[in-house]
Amino acid sequence: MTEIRTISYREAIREALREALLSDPRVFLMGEDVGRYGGAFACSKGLIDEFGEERIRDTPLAESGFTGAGIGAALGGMRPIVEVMTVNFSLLCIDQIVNNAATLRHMSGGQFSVPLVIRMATGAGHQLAAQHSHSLENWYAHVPGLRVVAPATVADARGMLRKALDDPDPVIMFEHTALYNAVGDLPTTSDLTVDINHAKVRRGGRDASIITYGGSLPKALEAANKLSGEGISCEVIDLRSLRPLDMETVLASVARTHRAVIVDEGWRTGSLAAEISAQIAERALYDLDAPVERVCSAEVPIPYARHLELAALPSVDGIAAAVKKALRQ
Amino acid sequence: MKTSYDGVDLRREHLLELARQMILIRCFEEKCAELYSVEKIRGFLHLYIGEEANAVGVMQALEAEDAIVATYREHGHALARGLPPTEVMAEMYGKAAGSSRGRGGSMHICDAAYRFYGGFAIVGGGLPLAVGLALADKMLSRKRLTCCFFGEGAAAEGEFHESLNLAALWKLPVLFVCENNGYAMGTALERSEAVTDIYLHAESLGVPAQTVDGMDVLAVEEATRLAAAKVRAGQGPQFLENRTYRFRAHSMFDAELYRDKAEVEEWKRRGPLVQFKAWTVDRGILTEADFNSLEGEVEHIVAEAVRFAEAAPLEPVADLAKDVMTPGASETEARS
Amino acid sequence: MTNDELKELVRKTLFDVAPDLEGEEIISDETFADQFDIDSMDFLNFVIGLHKATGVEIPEKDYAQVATLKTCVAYLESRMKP
Amino acid sequence: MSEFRMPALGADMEDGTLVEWLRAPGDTIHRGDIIAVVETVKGAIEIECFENGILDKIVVSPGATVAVGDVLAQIKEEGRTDVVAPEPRTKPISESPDRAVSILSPSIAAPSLPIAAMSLPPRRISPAARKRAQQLGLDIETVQVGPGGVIGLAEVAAAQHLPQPSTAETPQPVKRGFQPDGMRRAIGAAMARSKREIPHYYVSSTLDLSLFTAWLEDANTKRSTQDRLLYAAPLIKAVAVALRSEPALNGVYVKDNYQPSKNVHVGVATALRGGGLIAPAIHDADTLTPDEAMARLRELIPRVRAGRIRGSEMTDPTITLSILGEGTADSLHPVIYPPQVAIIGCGAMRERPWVVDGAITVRRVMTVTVAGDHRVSDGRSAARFLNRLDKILQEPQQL
Repeated sequence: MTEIRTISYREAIREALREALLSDPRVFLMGEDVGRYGGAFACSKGLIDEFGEERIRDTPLAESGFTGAGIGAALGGMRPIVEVMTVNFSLLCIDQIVNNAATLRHMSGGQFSVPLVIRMATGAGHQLAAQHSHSLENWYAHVPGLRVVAPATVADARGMLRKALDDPDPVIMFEHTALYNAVGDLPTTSDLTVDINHAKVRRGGRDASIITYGGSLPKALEAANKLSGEGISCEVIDLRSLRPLDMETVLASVARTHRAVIVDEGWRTGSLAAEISAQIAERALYDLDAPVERVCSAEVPIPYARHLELAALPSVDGIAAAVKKALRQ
Repeated sequence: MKTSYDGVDLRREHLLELARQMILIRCFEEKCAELYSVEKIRGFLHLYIGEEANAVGVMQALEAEDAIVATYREHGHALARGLPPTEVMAEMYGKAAGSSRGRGGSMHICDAAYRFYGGFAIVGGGLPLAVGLALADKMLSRKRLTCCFFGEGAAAEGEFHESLNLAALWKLPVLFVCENNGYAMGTALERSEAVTDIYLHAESLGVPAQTVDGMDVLAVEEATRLAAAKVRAGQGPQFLENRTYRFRAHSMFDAELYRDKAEVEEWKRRGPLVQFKAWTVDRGILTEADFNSLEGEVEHIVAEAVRFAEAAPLEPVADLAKDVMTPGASETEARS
Repeated sequence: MTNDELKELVRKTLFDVAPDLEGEEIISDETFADQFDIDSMDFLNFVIGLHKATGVEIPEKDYAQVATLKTCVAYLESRMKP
Repeated sequence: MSEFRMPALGADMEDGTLVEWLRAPGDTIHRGDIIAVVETVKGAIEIECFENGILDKIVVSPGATVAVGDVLAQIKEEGRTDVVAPEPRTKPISESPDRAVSILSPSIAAPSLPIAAMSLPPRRISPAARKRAQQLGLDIETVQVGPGGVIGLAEVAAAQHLPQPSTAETPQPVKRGFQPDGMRRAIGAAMARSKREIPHYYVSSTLDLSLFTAWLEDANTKRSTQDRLLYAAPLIKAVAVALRSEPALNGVYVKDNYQPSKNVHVGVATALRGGGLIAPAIHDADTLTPDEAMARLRELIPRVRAGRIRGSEMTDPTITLSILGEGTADSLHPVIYPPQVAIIGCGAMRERPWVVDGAITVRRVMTVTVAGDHRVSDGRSAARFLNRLDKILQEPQQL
């Protein structure tokens, strides 16, 4: 019986970074305040003392500059981990990510490879107001040439980085800020690597499939628990990979429950939920007993005031209501 | 042009090679203009005619192992670096035998064998990449540099400042070559930059910089050898502002309303080939006959390149999604 | 609470449990089960309703004493605090 | 020969007035030539021709107003003799998408619908329900509309017990919401078919529930009124646990072969007010605690009475339990709900004389009857089940 230890999501990220740095000299971490400051979310605290300034590189506030440099270094044979502090600031380097990282392999006819990992914090919920509360995973999950993953559990936070670094193509890893303090169990076995290609059924169920990812997973599970008390049994699917989407797992679940509720903190229009809903309609229409429900953020710049922010974001009650709507109750 | 150029081989054989490369670029670009008018080449086409001295001069100072990052006006750089004219032309035709397998076109010529990372069509987009390539070389202690070409228009982009600062801050082996041809598409330099001396921008960001006569291939080679030596010696990045001029429009869709004909003619009189021919023939190193035979030889090369491009097959549509991701990297991608 | 108010309260509590009986006349000395289609779940909910409304705890052994309108009102009256 | 027609120049353009011909019959014309001017609500617009040929006959003269798509003139192909029959030309559809809209707009192209159908609101049938009905060989048109005016899996499942109503029956107007009479008729028909097709056998036992009722009374005294247990709750659990080791009674009979079920979903027969019985499932009843079973009942019964049943609740039961309840009758010989293969009937709890250690005493007892499908099981498996149920009910605190 392997022993279990309990650590935080943040700690799991730090362990994963440290393991990567120890195991491969080509790996280095670059980003604003990742060194002396220890990372805006304290995910790289202490790493600079162990690995030095060469491999834990604080950068100027130049997102396009250092992200482009990360891409160049990957082209040059390194395995960089670029930390863009939050997805909000990634709008300043989205040109480098889309026009260079995602495009070079195809546009060069397969001559160039960009084995780069970019980590970004994402999501709302801390009253940071509109400019610091975006959830734009779908912008990147839209782009061919990128892989996009969203670790929602401590095990995934600990285990995904290894596979992302091994991947010869650019991988963007989204860490929802609400998860950093979450605590979870990990086996004490040495190899904690997890795959980054497949969704996972976090909770089996019969009456409806709740499909979600990242920071929305805890809300989906809470809604499912609340509903089970009322005799409604929900299956909860954690996408884990946002590009490519593991639609096999989603469609198999919808085929069983005949009802789909997608929870996505992005804005409804053009959201990842919209893409999944379209694919369900295209590939599982005849399994549907009710229209696909989507629980997304209200289409407003996320407000500062707490009660407004809560009203804008997907909620446990909102998810439960959507399930009941799908059940025509 | 100057009377002497230290560090530059002024013997016949080397000067013949410089002439040959410049004539090849000139002839290749003029053929492209013709092919564009009969819709053989489509999309955007930005010609290098008038600026040949820069690519040819700089490439002389680079090693096979050095990396090159350029812009959408990169045909001359590709040819001067040694990419086969047949493949460059095939790329203009969008053929699978092209340098980028027909996927990049005129603005995205690239070839890994020559570490020619290619054309970048986003103004300033290549600069951070060049910094990254140099960062990798420094971290892996490899003795080589990255040469980054861009126009003066890029100086207005944030990425210009971010990249030069990073290169200087981390003392990275980057050679920045700014081909200042006076116009960012339709905007003259004095209408877009408060400080029109681009080399001063570089100095303010901590990158040693100087201007070079971009119409004089020998001056370009001389300045590049000096700068490259400093970079290889680990003194960090260097910056060359090559002052030059493009004789043709920004691209094929441009009515050139922003400059008058007289100015163009005036620069043509001081064109790179005109000056180089006069300088070499006056000193009796090369002869009129040399230039004529070179032109004949180049005509044949360009004609062959066109035949190759015409005959080359297109990439099958079935391969459309090939190389979006690395094959086998993710089963889901393969399955869905 | 007067006798009439209590009678009305019992009627309302019964109709809460079985909304489709709304408006039916209740014969005061016949058991609810006999007059209407009330099963054990309905009766339990009826007892819970009365407890909530009056605070009177009705143990299972007293169910028989609250099975008709008349006896139910009497039972509640005797146990409600003034 | 081809026709030059009045083009539609705007999504909302119905017709146009020909103002002037710019070319005369006999003129040769080329693709892109301007050959006429038309007055529209938006003003005079020059009309381009998309054909090469010779302008033959002018059909519409200046001043005439004609509808979009009408022929204005004939164009002869250069050098082609008339003998070639003009191929049927569809209306010239200009590139603008809004033009396509006006062609399809109901005012012009609406096919005539039978008046009767026009009055009925469209029947909203979920794709899954349509597919399930097809699989079951059910005519979806006969399925009753569920709550919210939608026919879903639940409605198909409910109809699954129906014999197909003969076409002679006049199609009743579709009523919104839950129709108890429709449900009653449906269940009556299903029971008749079940009785005909399934060879029922019956085995009963009278069980001493004194320990069980004592335990329940004690348990209820410890609970507040809201949390009080009805005896049905622990009884459902006991029946489910007893069924675990009796696969021949717990499963479904589909297309002539029996599939035992590894879980025990107990359909609880619930009386609908005003008559009719429906038995939606309590899933995995054997895994529930008495309190959980009670919570399921408390949630299920009012919802079922309001007609809000879920598809899985109708399709999933692997056995049905029918409890007569207080002051009713001693025993019950129920009819099996297809596709199940057994049903348990419980009579009312009674006080009866009972022999214990050779002496007569009074015990609270209940007669439990198993109705089984002889194609799948026989009296011995029913008897085994009843004995196991008896043993479980003698140790109620284990539930």
